[in-house]
Amino acid sequence: MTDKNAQAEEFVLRLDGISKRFGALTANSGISLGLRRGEVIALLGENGAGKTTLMNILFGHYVADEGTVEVFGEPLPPGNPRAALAAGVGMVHQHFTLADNLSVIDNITLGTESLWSRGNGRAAARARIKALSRDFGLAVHPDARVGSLSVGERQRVEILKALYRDARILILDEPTAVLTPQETDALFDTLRRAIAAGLSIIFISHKLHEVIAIADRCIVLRHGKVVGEVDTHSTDRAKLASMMVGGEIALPEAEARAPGPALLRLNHVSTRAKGTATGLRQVTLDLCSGQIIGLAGVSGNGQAALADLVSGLVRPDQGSIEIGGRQPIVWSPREALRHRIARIPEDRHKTGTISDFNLTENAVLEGYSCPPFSRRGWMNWRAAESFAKDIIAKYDVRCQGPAQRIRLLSGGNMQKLILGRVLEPTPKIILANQPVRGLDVGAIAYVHSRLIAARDAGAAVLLISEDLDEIQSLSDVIHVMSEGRLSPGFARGSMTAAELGLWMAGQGFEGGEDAA
Amino acid sequence: WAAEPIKMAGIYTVPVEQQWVSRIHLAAEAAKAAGAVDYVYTENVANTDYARVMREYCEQGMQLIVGEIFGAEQEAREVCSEYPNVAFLLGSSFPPDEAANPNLAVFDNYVQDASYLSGIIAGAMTKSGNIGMVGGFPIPEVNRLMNAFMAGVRETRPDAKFQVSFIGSWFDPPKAKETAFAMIEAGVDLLYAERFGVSDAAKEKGILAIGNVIDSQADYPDTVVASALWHFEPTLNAAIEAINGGAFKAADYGVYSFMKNGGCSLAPLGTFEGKVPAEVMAKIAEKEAAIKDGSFTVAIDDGEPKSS
Amino acid sequence: MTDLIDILISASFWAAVIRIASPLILATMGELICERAGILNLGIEGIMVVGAFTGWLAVYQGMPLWGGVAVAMAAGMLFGLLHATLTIPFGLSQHVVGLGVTLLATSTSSFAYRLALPEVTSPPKIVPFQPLDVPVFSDIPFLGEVLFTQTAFTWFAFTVAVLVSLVLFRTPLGLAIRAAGENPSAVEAQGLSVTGLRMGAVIVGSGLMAMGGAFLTLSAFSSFFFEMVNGRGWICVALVVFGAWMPGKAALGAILFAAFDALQIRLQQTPLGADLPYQVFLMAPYVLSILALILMSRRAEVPAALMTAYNKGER
Amino acid sequence: MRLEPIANASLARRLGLPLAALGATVIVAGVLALIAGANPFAVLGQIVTGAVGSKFALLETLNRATPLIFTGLAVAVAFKAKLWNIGAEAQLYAGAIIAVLMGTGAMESPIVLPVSALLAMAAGALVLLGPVLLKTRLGVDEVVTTLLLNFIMLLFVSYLLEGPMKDPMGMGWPKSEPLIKDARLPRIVEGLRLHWGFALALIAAVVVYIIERRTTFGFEMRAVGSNLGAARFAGIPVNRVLVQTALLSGGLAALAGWSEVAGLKGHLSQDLSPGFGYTGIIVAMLALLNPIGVVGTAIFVAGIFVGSDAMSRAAVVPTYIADMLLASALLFMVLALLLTRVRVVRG
Ligand SMILES: Nc1ncnc2c1ncn2[C@@H]1O[C@H](COP(=O)(O)OP(=O)(O)OP(=O)(O)O)[C@@H](O)[C@H]1O
Ligand SMILES: Nc1ncnc2c1ncn2[C@@H]1O[C@H](COP(=O)(O)OP(=O)(O)OP(=O)(O)O)[C@@H](O)[C@H]1O
Ligand SMILES: [Mg+2]
Ligand SMILES: [Mg+2]
Repeated sequence: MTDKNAQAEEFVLRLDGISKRFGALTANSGISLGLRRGEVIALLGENGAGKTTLMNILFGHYVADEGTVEVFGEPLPPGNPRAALAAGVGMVHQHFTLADNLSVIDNITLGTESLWSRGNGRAAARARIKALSRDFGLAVHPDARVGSLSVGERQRVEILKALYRDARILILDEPTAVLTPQETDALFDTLRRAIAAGLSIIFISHKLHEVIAIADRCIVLRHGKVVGEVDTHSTDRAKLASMMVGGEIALPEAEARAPGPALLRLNHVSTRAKGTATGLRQVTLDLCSGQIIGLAGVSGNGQAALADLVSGLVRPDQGSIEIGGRQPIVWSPREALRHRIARIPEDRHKTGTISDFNLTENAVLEGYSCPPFSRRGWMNWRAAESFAKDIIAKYDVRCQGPAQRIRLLSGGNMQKLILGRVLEPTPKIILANQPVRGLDVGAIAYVHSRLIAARDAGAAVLLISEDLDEIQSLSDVIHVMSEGRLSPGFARGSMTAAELGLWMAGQGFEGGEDAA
Repeated sequence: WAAEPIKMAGIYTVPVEQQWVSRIHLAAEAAKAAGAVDYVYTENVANTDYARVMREYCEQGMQLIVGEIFGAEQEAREVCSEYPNVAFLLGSSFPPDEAANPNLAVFDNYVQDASYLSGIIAGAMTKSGNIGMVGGFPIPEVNRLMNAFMAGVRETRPDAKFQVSFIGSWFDPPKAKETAFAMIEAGVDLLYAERFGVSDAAKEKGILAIGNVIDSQADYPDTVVASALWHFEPTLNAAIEAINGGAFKAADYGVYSFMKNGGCSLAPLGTFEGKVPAEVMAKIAEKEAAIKDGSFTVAIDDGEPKSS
Repeated sequence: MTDLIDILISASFWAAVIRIASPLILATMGELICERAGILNLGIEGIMVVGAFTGWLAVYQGMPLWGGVAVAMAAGMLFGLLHATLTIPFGLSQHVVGLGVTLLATSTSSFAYRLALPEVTSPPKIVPFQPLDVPVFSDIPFLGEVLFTQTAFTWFAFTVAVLVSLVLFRTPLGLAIRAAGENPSAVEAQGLSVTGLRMGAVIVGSGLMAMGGAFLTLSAFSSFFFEMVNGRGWICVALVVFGAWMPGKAALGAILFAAFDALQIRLQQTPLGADLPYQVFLMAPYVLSILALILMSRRAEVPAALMTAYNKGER
Repeated sequence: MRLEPIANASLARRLGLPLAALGATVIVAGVLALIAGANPFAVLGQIVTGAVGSKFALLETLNRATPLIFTGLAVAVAFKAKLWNIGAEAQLYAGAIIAVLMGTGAMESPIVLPVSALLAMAAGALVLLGPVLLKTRLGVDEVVTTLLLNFIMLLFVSYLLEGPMKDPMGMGWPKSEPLIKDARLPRIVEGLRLHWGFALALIAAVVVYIIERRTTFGFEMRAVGSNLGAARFAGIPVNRVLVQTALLSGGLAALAGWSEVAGLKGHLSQDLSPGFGYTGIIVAMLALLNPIGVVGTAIFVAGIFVGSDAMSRAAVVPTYIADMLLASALLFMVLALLLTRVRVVRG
């Protein structure tokens, strides 16, 4: 850490010897760091390294067991978000803190006026928000209902919340975990403007290229301790990665293979738009054995609809699904499972797992109704538990054991359990929807290698992701989705990211240039 | 009176404000004041708990238990037979049973006589001949009085029309009041006040009301013409004497509510003295005499009265 | 049929509707505030009883009528505080605490009443709010009778409804309360205290419920009876849902329910009343409420965090 | 302040706090007794004697617990699946009606008991089925529909008892004919009111426990309750599960009414249940929805009530003290139980 007395004055924020324990576990121990004016610091670390906890302490959600926080030289009273806000600290939480049923403007102005005042009108607020959106490139409609916004737009609202309160220090906890490349670029553009406007930023991400792109300094946490600090200009992804996990990681490489027969076929399928989510428009697609099909696209262009369709949540309105050459009569999640379709859902917290169930129960969530887990309506918990134990061992899920409630696992470990759950029954078809969102590099490499292994074993894989790198490094064939339409398939390496970007923007589709 | 006051307990399924129970309670308080009994009570007892409460009092060494077992006949009678040395004086729809429960005497509010007389006044006082009656539930204790009242009305107003409503609750005066209002709108000019709240409506709209079981004229001087009162004292005193005389046995004490035994009466006209036509009062006096000497008996009809 | 028409066009009918609706509106607004902040308050039935009792007792002891209303409100807020403390900082089950508070409030009222008036006669009366007839307006043919035969308390009830909707939807405070019921962590992240907001809402809401109860003893009637609230509180819980958590709609719901009630009372007088059992009429308001609920059941916006306790620093 | 889960609470904490809750209740009782002019130091003894002091008292407590176990189970099952069944009261009466229909001469043989029990469950299930279908098909909030159905059912019963089901020998009082001997649940101890309905309740609790823990249906039920979205995604037939849950819940509540009629009263009257349906919610939540726990909490609730009610007579104070103490005990106890699991920390 740099010598304090010397540069004290140029620090806008200083954390000094922060420690935080949750029962037995030490989430932060003796963390000290300083943030200079106009600087961007990246916080790196594996899932559960303690990043979010540290930021929650800084913002006053948690009270540190030891250590102090100083903002602009003034010590912050602990456990008081109001004081943090007043001192000019704005935080964009990892899990958004927005009220879906309220409008954008309501979410932003919430708590900014004295509760006992009449409130000085929405007109003023609306104008102010419009101005901020313009200056920082955060396009969002002030009167839209937050529940109807895309993830990217919600993120903008979160940032607007901070800017609206003239935050001088901006904390972003995994802001890009849920963003498309385009949205990420837009975000970075915003951040650069913010820096220009004199803000300082702490930025948390698992995506190392982003970190390198935006940050001046990287501070790496492991098991709640600072294990290293580097100047971004003098490092690279590999170095950072090994610093985080404390060892080398082999990133999996998938080389092309000849595809087998089509296992699942979509014939001119269209589905109704659900609320704000676009439906499918005349989608025709073959999922072939031994092939990974990557689906790129800006979020909200029908990927969700396609995922829901394949996982059995929605039926085609027009067109048909064919599995093994036959059309299923009914189409439901259970039916999809019966046809050995493995489904890795987009949101592991909401749809992938049941937070209050233990690992065993979550492990058999899909298979519970058939042997060996149950016979004639009676559960066989012994079988279920040994299954869970297998997964925990085989997929190295870090946990206290099969009886632990899954909410206590980090995202990475949750994801591993889900992976085990769906891959163990050796599926024919795999739907992987944002399989590595929010995971650290180690976990990512692991998930990818599993998908490749499954493919090599003859499964047909449909990989949906907003991360072009991921798509390009894994897919044998890449399709792009825009406004519910599916592009032709592009063979591995036949397209550059830029070219795909154009398709993602809606160009090249028959029916002209009606861009997204 | 015997030296030692009798240990007496009352068990009521409703709060003691409820008119029917209030008459028993007041009689007991009077006896207590007179030193005849040593009186405690429990109110608002669910019928589910009734047998248990009886037992608890018996175990406490009560000598006389007064109450109402309409909703718990069977269980209550079992308890009676388990405590043969305790005297039970209970409101019941069923006749006493010398064989099974020699220590259980029954009673009920047989105040049809007074209700009948109050009806005669009502018939005379109504102009439209359109009379409203608001009741809680159509149980015998209520129907009996309503029917006698209607019979009385027809004496002086054969063409009288009646509107009957039940509000499905003993304690919802606001609802009773609203119901009464509705009747008044529908042309009623005299109300039979079985529930609290009815007289209030009559008072507000300036029409007349006939009280029932209790005398509420004090609260509504210009509204309540007359009331058919129930006096529980004769019933209770009979029981007390029997016990003191060691002669308490299964019997129907219902008769002690009859007018000839002073179990019921027509409340004094009070504020309406002189406002009721003399010939009507004469008719009442004559009927009352007839009832008392037994030459005339008011029919007991427990069927649910209907609007006409 | 003609009877029905006659009833529906009679001014006295609508006057009755307003009368019957008033206590429901007050209590419904109270429940609505609680639920908007995320707390289901099943204490309502008991809190109404407390309001009915304390309000009446205060006036019986010589306080002015509005003094009685204030006392009722205070008593209600006291039980509101109890409910709030247990369900908000401690996050206990809102079902148990609610029913517990109802039981406690009801029995406490009865107990206190019995101690306060040991020797039993028919319950003592007070002089309740009188219909205030405004000289000129009262003589307007139809409206005159409907509106200006009402007591000041009724006018108060309707004013409260308007105020509640203004505060909830036009002020920063209202926004904060609604947010607390939608997503507490959003409120926390904006530097507001979820606990403070929710407790405030429950306490004030309970005050309104108690005033609804007081209406029964100070305006609708003039003395206190143990069971006189008679399920009205539960109706209000239903009305909040019926009104899709919107003050305006909920008030309309209350009026609708009151109309059903006033109607069944009057239909009992018609020839119909002679042949149909009276229970059918008493049932009508409940049955019709359910039907109405079904008809307007395009999933209302339930406050997202309703019935979920918030414990800061928990994942 | 905020609450922090305690990993493994000490035995002292887990026993001490509930005892403290009872202690607090006793103190409240003393204060109230004092206010009412009775001897505050006698109340504890009087409550205990009244609740468990004699064979009679103990059996009375269990007797009052019986319907609470059934309604408690009914609520526990429904709430497990986040099905807010506030209508146990109505379902209870449905069961009671069947007990009378079947028990007053429809069948003249011992098998009438099991038959009417099953029909009663069916009836209760039917009563809850409506609201649940409205919920699953049209998204109508079940809290309201089940709540309102309670009022409707009570009026319906009142109609039956004053109309078709009225006992012709009943001297006009609105109650049903008495049940025939075969249709009555025998008593466990002759002369005392406790009947085999209590045993049935215990069995029901065990059965429900087994269903929840050991069957696929139980698993589905808990999954649907904990996270609807995830359950649907995992291929669990959500609506079917909700309906099945409703049938079980309604059936259990119906047994409460059935056993009260067949075991205790021997006939149906309008005031069969002093709010057993609502108290069932308290019982269930106090037991944290655990079926076995329900037995305990039901007996606890019944004991406090019976005990304090008896105390009110022994000490000659207004009987309403019983409900006050029940409510206090309840609130103290939920708080105590919470504090056995979490500790209060600042920040
Ligand atoms: N509310 C909490 N209660 C108990 N323990 C907690 C809590 N929050 C975090 N922890 C513990 O602190 C550790 C650090 O959690 P934290 O959320 O800071 O990790 P992280 O670095 O943000 O992980 P990720 O990269 O996945 O966001 C976790 O491993 C967890 O065990
Ligand atoms: N209630 C809790 N008690 C103990 N630890 C917790 C609790 N909630 C979360 N944690 C810990 O917090 C850490 C981070 O939690 P979090 O949900 O942020 O995981 P994550 O990796 O960030 O998942 P995601 O990135 O997908 O949100 C996890 O390691 C988990 O062990
Ligand atoms: Mg984190
Ligand atoms: Mg994360």
